[in-house]
Amino acid sequence: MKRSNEPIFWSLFGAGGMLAALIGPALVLITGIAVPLGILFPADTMSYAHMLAFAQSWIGKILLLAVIALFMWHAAHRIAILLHDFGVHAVTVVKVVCYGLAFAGTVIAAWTLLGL
Amino acid sequence: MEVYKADVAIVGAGGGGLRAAIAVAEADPTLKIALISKVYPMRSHTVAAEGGAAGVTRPDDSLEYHFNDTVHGGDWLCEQDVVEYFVAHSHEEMVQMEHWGCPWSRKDDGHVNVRAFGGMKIERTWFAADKTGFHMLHTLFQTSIKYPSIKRFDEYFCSDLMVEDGRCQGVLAIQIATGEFTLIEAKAVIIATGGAGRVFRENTNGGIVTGDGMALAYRHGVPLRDMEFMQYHPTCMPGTGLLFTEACRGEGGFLLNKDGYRYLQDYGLGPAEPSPRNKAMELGPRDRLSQAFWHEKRKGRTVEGPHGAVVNLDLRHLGAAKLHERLPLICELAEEFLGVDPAHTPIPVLPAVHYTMGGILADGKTASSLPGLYSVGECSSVGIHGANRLGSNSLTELIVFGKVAGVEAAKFARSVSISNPAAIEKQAEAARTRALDVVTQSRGKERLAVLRTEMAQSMENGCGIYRLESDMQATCDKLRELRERYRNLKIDDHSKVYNTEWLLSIELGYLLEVAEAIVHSALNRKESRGSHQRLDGFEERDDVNYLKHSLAYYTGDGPPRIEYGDVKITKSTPGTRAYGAAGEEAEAAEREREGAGND
Amino acid sequence: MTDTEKVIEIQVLRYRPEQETEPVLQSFKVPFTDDMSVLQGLQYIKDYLDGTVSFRWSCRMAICGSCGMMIDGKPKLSCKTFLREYYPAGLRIEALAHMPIERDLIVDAGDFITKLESIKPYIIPKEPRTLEQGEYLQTPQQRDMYEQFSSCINCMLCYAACPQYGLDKTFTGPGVLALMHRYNADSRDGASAERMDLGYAHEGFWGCTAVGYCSVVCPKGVDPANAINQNKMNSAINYFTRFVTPKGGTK
Amino acid sequence: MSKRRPYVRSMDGWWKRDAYFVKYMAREVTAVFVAAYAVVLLVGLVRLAQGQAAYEGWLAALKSPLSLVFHLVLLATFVYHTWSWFNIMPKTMPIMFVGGKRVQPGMITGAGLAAAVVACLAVLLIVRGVAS
Repeated sequence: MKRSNEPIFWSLFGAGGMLAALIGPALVLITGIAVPLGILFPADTMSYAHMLAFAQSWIGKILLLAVIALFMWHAAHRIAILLHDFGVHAVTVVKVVCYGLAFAGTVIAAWTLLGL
Repeated sequence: MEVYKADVAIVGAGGGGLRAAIAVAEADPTLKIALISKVYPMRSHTVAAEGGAAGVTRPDDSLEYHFNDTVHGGDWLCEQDVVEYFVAHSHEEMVQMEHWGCPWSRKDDGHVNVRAFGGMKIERTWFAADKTGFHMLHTLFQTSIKYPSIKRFDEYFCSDLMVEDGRCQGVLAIQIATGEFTLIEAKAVIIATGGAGRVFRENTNGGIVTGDGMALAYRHGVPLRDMEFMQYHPTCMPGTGLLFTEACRGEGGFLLNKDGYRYLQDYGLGPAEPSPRNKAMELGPRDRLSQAFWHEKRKGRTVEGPHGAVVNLDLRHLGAAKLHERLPLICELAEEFLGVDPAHTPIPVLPAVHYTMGGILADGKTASSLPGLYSVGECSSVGIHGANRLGSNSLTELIVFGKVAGVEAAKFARSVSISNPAAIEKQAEAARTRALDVVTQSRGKERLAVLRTEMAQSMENGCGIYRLESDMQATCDKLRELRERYRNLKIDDHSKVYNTEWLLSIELGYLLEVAEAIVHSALNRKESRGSHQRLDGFEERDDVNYLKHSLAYYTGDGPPRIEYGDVKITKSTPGTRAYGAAGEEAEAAEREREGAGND
Repeated sequence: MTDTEKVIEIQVLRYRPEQETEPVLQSFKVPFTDDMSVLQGLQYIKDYLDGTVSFRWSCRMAICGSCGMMIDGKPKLSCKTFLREYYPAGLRIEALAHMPIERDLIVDAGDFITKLESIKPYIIPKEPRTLEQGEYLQTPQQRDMYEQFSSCINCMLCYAACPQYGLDKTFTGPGVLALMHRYNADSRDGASAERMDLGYAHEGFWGCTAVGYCSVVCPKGVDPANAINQNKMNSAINYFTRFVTPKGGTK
Repeated sequence: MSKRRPYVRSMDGWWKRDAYFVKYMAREVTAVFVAAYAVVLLVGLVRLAQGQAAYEGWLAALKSPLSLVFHLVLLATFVYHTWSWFNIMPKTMPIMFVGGKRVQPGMITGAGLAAAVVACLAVLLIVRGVAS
């Protein structure tokens, strides 16, 4: 039988899923709700200066890339399965599109972070 | 008609059939094996066996003990040379099952554990929780997949044996999915179709246990031996008859009457002690326990339940942890079917028909009186159970004699060739017409289920735990009437694909004939022995006239002809069957006697 | 029939290939008592109402695995599902989902059997042993590693619960993969590398999307989803380390 | 001639047939929201690289009512993701023994959920600590 290359995508999926499960709710709460509303956190928490400094630090680069890329790979894998579950049987096309987008997102994020 | 040429055909793919198939495959990989079963192998009724399989294991046990337990338990109606072979080969076959992956329960040191069982002097019952038959069957089935020479015919229903030139040369089978016939030519045929418990109303057996192989051999002149000995298992579910394994008592369960009293002590099985003692009380043999129930009921000391009288199987003192480790299936059955949690409430139980001690006459090497025909398992009477089988001997029988049957059939198959294929095909055509006639000739108005129900009720009336001549005669008459009415069946289903009604009709034909063999054998045995107990002046064992095997011969439309055959005695002369304290005294006395003899 | 006897409506999905082009529902009124199983209801129908209704059954005690069917849309063993649970609304019985219907409540089990045969479901010993050497030693804990997975009765309820099998018949499916794991996890066995050839393929563990319903419907407490998904981790580790480990894993 | 004609039923709309399947599909659909959030962050990152004005435009957009409602939905789906992720987790782990006793599935799920709560609180506190 042909060995599946699924482990590559499954590992990225798993890592992204775990990261999202552990800290996803907190991130959404901070960036999408609390900070925009100006509650719970200082008003300048996500100010340009703060975020630029964060994105220029190595730890910041790693964290941002991890969250953006792994979330994308996680989602890409599940969405590919979801399409299969809904009866889209063009397996190769679906995979190329889903994983292609995740790959593109990863490259853009990495490129952007390196440029900062 | 499709023809398949095999060397060995095996009818039935339960424990016995699978073990035989593996034995043929290992004996000679060039032999083509046809393994025919009316159900997928893992559905076979071996699957429902719960408690365990006996094999002498502990250092304080011996082959002699196992031999004595078996022969005494069988009320001396055993072929003692065959029992000797059986006990000597049990352990190695159990080890073989272990090597094949059977998940036997273990001790902490990694060795296989053994448990106590009724009528056994020393703990020697190997077990896989309380799903021993299930695990043995699946282990055998999955192991059989390893052998390319085994060709399975799953969901093929055997409708006849091909007998040509005085020997069995194949079988005719219906492919259930298509309703088409396949002739399987074979140089040797092994029947491994299981018992006939479904002739009775309340029984522990699966719907497929309809005596098929017995009836097939019987119709071709092979006698059915000792058919009057039907085992009632003492602890079954009211209403359905489902089994609560003897291991419940092996693990220390009590049987209580309506006053909470361990009534077995009143029937020569005492004294009542708080923990189980081998061959006493709840660990007495099944015939005695079922008989004690009958007496308790007559004395009005049973509990009245929605399905009649019951007693209580009390497992509460074993504790939830042990129950779930050792008896998970029992807990599941009690909870799901009765809404009873055995850790907190006793389980209501009653005796129900469990096992057919008799069967197709077979010698110690499983050969029948028809050359080329072998039998193994519950359908067979190789002679180890006598008048009452001990719990955990039957699973072992499957693998010990399954192997023997395979080896012997392989040997026979190599020594002969198919003698007259044209004649066999002609015979198959005729058998095909007969099988089809069951449906096409069914222009009457008798309903299959009605006949089946009347038969089962009549068998319960005539061949229960205790028997009377008048009742047995009534059952004989009823069966004659039912065989007449069987000709006027009304079959709704005239299709080919999975026509289960057609197969049920053929099965009813098998059941009626086997039932006749049972009741006529019972009527003719004018004594009480093991599971055959009479209340009409024949209450005692009669070794002068009836230390004999009964042999029922098919006579066509008439009732069977009953003859008798000798019992092989090698080293145990008939004595008193005693259990509990009385049993220990008798054993001590015997030891003394033997000691005196040696001086 | 007494006045107190209750009657329940059972709808059976009928399909007789010699008469019908597609399945149709047929309704029966069945008198029942509270301890009657759905199987007993069907037996009543076959015995007294319509002898042509076909279904598989045998042991009546949830161990032979014959009588799986969809009962009100859920895969269940009819012998241990009780009519009282559906009273007074009535119930609908269909053949197990995801498998072709041969006739009435009987499905084609051939694919399941072929798959079972394909995984080498037998011990291939790590160290062969003769009968004279006695049994292999196996501690209760070693037994616990696989015992649960050996409890599969092949009833195929998990296949009827698995949409991935329904969508793609090349997927080996829950029950058989659980049995593969059963042998791989047995301390006596030494052939997991051979079996994993299939396990590592898309047809093996990777066809599963962790729906998990297989484990919910299993009447015997087997956890096929666990057997499969814990192997995904093993497969992934093997995938990445196969070139660096001395043996290189399997192909 | 065989009269067999096995009937194959359609899988159309299978996910509507059982509440369990609906739940499964809900779990899988969370991925769409995870993707959406990743895109929001990626856009923010790109805007950050484009300079202060661009970035502040992105921040302002986050304050729009539409964005707030959208993030509330995101929060709900992320919480559901967390819950379902640890619910299926016992299936993905080998059988484990602690002190000779089998670790029960409920314990694995419970530990996972507890870890998620701790991790979320830690993130909140660290961000707050660093920001002030």
